[in-house]
Amino acid sequence: MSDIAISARRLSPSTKAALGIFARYGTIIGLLAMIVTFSILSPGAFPTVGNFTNVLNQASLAMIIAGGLTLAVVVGELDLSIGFAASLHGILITGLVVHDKLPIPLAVIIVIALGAVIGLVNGFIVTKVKVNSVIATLGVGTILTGLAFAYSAGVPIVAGVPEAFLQLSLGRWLFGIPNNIIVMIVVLGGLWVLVERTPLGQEIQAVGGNAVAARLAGVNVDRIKILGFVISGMCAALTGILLASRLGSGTASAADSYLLTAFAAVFLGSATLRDGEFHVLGTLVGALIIAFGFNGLNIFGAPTFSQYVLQGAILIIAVGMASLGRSLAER
Amino acid sequence: MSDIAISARRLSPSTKAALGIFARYGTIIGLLAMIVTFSILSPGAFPTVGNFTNVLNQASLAMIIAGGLTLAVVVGELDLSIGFAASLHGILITGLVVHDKLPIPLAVIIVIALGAVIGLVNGFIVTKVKVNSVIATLGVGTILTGLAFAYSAGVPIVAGVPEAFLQLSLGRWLFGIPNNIIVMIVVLGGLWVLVERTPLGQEIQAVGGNAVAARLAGVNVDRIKILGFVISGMCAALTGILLASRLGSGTASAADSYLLTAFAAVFLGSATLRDGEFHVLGTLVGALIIAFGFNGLNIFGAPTFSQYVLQGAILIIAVGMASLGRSLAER
Amino acid sequence: MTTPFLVARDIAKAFGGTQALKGVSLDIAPGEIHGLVGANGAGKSTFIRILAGLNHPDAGRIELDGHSQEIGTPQRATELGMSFIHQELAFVPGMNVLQNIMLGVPKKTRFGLTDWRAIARDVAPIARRVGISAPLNAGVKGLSTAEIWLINICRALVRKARLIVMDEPTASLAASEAERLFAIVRDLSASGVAVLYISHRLDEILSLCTRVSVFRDGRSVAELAGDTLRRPALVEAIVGGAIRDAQRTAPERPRGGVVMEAKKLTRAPKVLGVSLQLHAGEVLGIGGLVGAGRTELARLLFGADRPHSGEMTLVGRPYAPASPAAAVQAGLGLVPEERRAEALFLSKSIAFNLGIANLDKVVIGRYLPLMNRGARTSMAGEIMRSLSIKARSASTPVGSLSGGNQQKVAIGRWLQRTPKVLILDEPTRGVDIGARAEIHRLIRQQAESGMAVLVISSEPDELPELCDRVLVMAEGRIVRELSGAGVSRKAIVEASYVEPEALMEDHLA
Amino acid sequence: QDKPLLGIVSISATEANNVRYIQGATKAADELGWKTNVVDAAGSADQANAAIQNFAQLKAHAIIDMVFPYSSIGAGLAAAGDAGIPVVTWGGGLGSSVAATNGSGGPMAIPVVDLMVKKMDGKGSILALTYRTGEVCRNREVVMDEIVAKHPEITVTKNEVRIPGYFEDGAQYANAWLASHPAGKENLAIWGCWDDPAIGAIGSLRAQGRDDVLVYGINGNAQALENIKNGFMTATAWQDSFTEGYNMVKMLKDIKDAGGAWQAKAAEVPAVLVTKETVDAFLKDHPEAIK
Ligand SMILES: Nc1ncnc2c1ncn2[C@@H]1O[C@H](COP(=O)(O)OP(=O)(O)OP(=O)(O)O)[C@@H](O)[C@H]1O
Ligand SMILES: Nc1ncnc2c1ncn2[C@@H]1O[C@H](COP(=O)(O)OP(=O)(O)OP(=O)(O)O)[C@@H](O)[C@H]1O
Ligand SMILES: [Mg+2]
Ligand SMILES: [Mg+2]
Repeated sequence: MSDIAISARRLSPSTKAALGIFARYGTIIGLLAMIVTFSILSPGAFPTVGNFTNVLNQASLAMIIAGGLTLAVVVGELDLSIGFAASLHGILITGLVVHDKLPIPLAVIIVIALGAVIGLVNGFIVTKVKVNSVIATLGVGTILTGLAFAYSAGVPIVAGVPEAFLQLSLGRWLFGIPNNIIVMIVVLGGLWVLVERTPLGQEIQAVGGNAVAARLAGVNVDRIKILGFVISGMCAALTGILLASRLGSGTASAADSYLLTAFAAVFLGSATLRDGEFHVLGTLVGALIIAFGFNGLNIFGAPTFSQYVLQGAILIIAVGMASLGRSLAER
Repeated sequence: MSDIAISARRLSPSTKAALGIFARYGTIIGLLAMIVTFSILSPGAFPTVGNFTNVLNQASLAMIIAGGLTLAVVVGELDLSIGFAASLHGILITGLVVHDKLPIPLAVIIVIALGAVIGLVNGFIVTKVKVNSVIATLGVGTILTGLAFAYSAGVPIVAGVPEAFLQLSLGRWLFGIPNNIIVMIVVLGGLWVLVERTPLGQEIQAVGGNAVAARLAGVNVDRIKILGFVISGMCAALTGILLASRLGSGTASAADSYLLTAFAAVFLGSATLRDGEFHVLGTLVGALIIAFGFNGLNIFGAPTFSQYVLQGAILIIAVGMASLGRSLAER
Repeated sequence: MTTPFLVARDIAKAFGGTQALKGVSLDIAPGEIHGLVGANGAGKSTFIRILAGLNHPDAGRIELDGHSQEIGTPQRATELGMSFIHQELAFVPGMNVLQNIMLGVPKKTRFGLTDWRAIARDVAPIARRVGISAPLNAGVKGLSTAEIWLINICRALVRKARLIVMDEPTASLAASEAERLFAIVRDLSASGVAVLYISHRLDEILSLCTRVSVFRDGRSVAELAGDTLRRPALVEAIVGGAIRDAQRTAPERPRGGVVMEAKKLTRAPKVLGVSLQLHAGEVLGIGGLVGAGRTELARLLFGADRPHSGEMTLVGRPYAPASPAAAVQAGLGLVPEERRAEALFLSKSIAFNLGIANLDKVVIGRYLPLMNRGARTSMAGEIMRSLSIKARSASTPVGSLSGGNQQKVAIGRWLQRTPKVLILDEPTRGVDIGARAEIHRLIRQQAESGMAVLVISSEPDELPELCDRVLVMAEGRIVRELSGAGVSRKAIVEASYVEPEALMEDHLA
Repeated sequence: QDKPLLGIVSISATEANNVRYIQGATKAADELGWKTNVVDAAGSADQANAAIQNFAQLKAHAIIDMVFPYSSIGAGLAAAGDAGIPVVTWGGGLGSSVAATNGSGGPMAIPVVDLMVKKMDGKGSILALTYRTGEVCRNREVVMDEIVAKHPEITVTKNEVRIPGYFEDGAQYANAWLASHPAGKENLAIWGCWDDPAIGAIGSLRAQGRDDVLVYGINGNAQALENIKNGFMTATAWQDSFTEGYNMVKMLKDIKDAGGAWQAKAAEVPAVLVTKETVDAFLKDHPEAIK
């Protein structure tokens, strides 16, 4: 019996190589398999340029906020304030544009600066007051919800939103590509270059990989962590702005649900290419899986309950393939 | 100038000892300070036996689910499925009692067993398929939401809920103490004994402390992790049952919001007594801070928006006191 | 004498109730190789951490180039021209060799992007000189502890510091790697760089250093140089009295029956067809170079990894542990090589760490699965006494112990269990001479009472001192067996370098 | 692909009223030979926009937006408009390119609030559980404010509940409010801008054994009706969301037929006030209300 057990453990090199590919590209293969499946199920509606553009457009906001969150988790912290922050930013930008009649570019800059400040506050509480990041950012998020209420009395700001503001998100200023997609590509591309290709990015990765080692090696760990929060905060602000523009209104708690989506994308992504590490490219893949999953199930017209079941299954299977491949290959 | 800097860093031993007390008891001191403050602000309404009983009664459900979550985080994993699971359990128990006319004790046992099974599934996906627990439990939670839909077709189960079922949560079967409180004390007490006073609990703590070392010390790490998820799942089931009894109905997504509350309690608690470690007593303190904070602010009559702001501040301050004390004492 | 680069005066530091440093002083001149020795817990690492800006002194003064300095942060320490190789290894598992070498070091850029090519060009010669054999773009995940040490050393060199502090750099290095390091240290010294060198290996200290400071219980108790710098004086200063140097005491004893046997155990590429027999009452050593596959072999025996082929027996019965838990159940114990990562629960108490492998002993009753905390505390107390673990009480977190005392906790865990087979992977790494003798005595004592002990060590002197029989491994194979009078440092070192293929044929012939 | 597709985007496909509306809409769609597809946006306006865009991609025949105010589905309306697909709302108001609406729900609050004020004799304290982010709830709050403003001896404490979390919030706010409003001092009432927060508050009242507080909800979901039967709730206004859904889909056919000539309009179905006295008769007329 034990002999069988042992022989079953021996995988041929070619099997191992195949499993290794799964380990690296499991989530990407999952994404492609899902796209193929939906294309077969709904050949007319799913695999069209229009629909893919539509999915990317929809997913752009979640991708931007998830890209920011990636920076926070890369430095080893969680940022639970992003959804609440984005909601506040959405109200604020609408208020600044509608009530205070600020020029849109100025309003955008103010709100993104506020996002940076919120990140700074998060980072300060985590690194200097040494509060666990879950509590710190949940606390800050709760405070931001209160501020959003205070600013708007809970009532959405709707009337008088100028068309130019709506065009931020609805417009297609370049080659007919929706603005959201362009902004997303610029932001995620920028983050990727920052993390993967600059000296600062090396410090960011080091802090996340092993904060103690980074500190011993002379990296200013606190500064890097604060930076992670600031970037996360700025991306949340950008998402809030684009969401307000897309919705045409500033509504308290409109963006709260991005929190869970962003987390799902980031953690899904961590199973891509590199085992268990967070990185920008992975987050992009994770967000795509979620977006195409939602869209494909919608278009196929699965009943509501099975949409949930399938969405959940997609998450687990996408990561499970990669993880199983890895652990079998390493036996 | 540098001399001043030096002297500012050097704290006398007695200051250090005082700070050490803050480090250990910071959150508890925070809880007491908060209770005293509210008692002064609302002397007639806040510090009464009736109100304290109500707060405890109300908080019991969150405490039970948070107690279960504590076990999952003690073994080093996150369980994001608990809120969704509790919603499903609430629908299911109502269905079993109302539609299938099962005796209540049997229905309770079935549902708690299902909770254990869900925990088993979570644990299996995390330890054997090696999917990150964030994704695994989010995926399972999403699937559970779908199942709740499928079972109830989204319609709350209301009609014909027997009074005996309502009495599970509303009754006061012992010395006039609300049942919820008694169940909560039994569950949290049991968990405390398990984790702190049994050999199994030592293994549980070991796995959370350093899984590699635990494995090499002869602990069956996977089994212990699965156990953590199972306990978390069972506590979620219990919460779902009590919530359905309290509401008198089974409603999809009724318990979803417990997820965030439970996390806040668990992470708040991790700053109590032991630095950054999760433990049952800490979770209890964390849940009390949240419950009394909410109640006190309300009784004092703070407007909704400032309630959020103050709630957020309470979270951060309670942990911040402990953490700052610790880091100053250790300089 | 030239003006000192570094002067430290009356540095004191307390952690909670532990007074780690009670006032130590030390100065180092440019180009000097300054030794720092002391028993486990004497405060050496704490002093280094203060110099590195990781801890802040409660009292005392630090001068660099004659200017009083407040170091404050690790960044400041670097700016001031100091570079550190700490006792705890600093590396990021997800990064490659080059990235790890450049951790925290300013990097060349092109258009704002890291210019890895240029960096690699600069680093490659230094890496070669240090003896890093892995390609610079290889991941560090599969590397041995020794190679990671070399990375840390390389980092210190790349920084071009004026003072390099090395906290037990040779603890994880094999003889040849250590020799290379000594050459580098001498080079550095010749080029005017000061080196502060901490070690428990007095031979190294004596051959390298021109001046040696001795710490004892948080005080500087002696500074030896020139004629006074002799081994007996050093030992006396360290322990505060004379100590009998551990010697080979193993008498030729009749050994018991075979407890454990492995036949053709293979897990490619690290372990290739290893067969061995382990007898009751013997201490069997496994020698060889770092990377020979000894740790992997231990992991196979202990069920931490599974063999691809081969068989094992334990007291005559087939033995194929599916997990370490099964191995422990079957009567094995393992003290792993990397104590912090693989053996210890740093945030937990000493009692917890000792109790975790002895849970059946600290339970109130068979049918009452509650812990007997009294029993646990007294058990912990007993082990702490017998290993002289230096700590305030059994409830002290292990993470706050000095390195050597942590190692004792990792060993102590198994002593109460009296396993049939105890495997120790580098048991005295980082342990002071006094404690080392104690650990050796304990190992012998356990063997005499019938336990079978397997000791892996890279320290050439340790196995002859300790073992009845030694197997030498090279490149995954056992290349020689030495026993009785044949066990010597020279024989082990020789065998380590033998071509394994050639030897295999020898064996068959 | 052959049958015309009716896309429904719900704010919460598990909320009782939403479910009844979907049932009504599905019935009408079946009769018309259309097929339906429901997407649960789980409270997220952004999801709702995405779902509407997806339906536009699918060239749906018509789209129903449930509860998300027209002001928060800008991108969805734009996409549907480009594809020439009519969008109607339930409780989302009439505006932008919305073709029709019902279930706007503000006026439904009038009979309930009138009854509440009457039973209080125009004096005492009210705990109002509000949800301003929702258009419907906000309208109801305005109605309540206007009526209560005429009675200066009534003090109102307002608390915002969250979605999800409304049961728990309702209970906790009730707890705190009850602590400072002991029994026997004055007339007390709890008012939910819809039933569920009020039901959360009832749990709290029962746990404390307080029967001096009258509880009012709106929507008349099954659980509220059950509570009225058992005497724990005083009154609710039953919104016939099934009929609303049914009528709306029938109207969608007209909208499609009229094409460009269609004039946007509201088509409300009147609500029914249900109290302890009327609940039995009401259930006889509408047995489906409690199914
Ligand atoms: N963070 C800490 N908290 C509490 N006590 C500490 C801490 N760090 C060190 N100590 C204590 O300070 C003393 C000195 O420890 P240190 O690590 O400096 O010794 P060492 O001389 O380097 O010993 P070794 O040779 O074993 O490495 C020890 O008693 C240790 O327990
Ligand atoms: N499964 C594993 N996972 C992680 N690290 C491992 C594993 N197996 C071995 N190692 C590490 O790889 C390194 C090389 O191990 P190997 O067995 O090849 O060398 P060795 O002969 O034990 O050398 P040493 O003298 O360092 O003990 C060791 O540092 C060991 O800790
Ligand atoms: Mg040391
Ligand atoms: Mg080894």
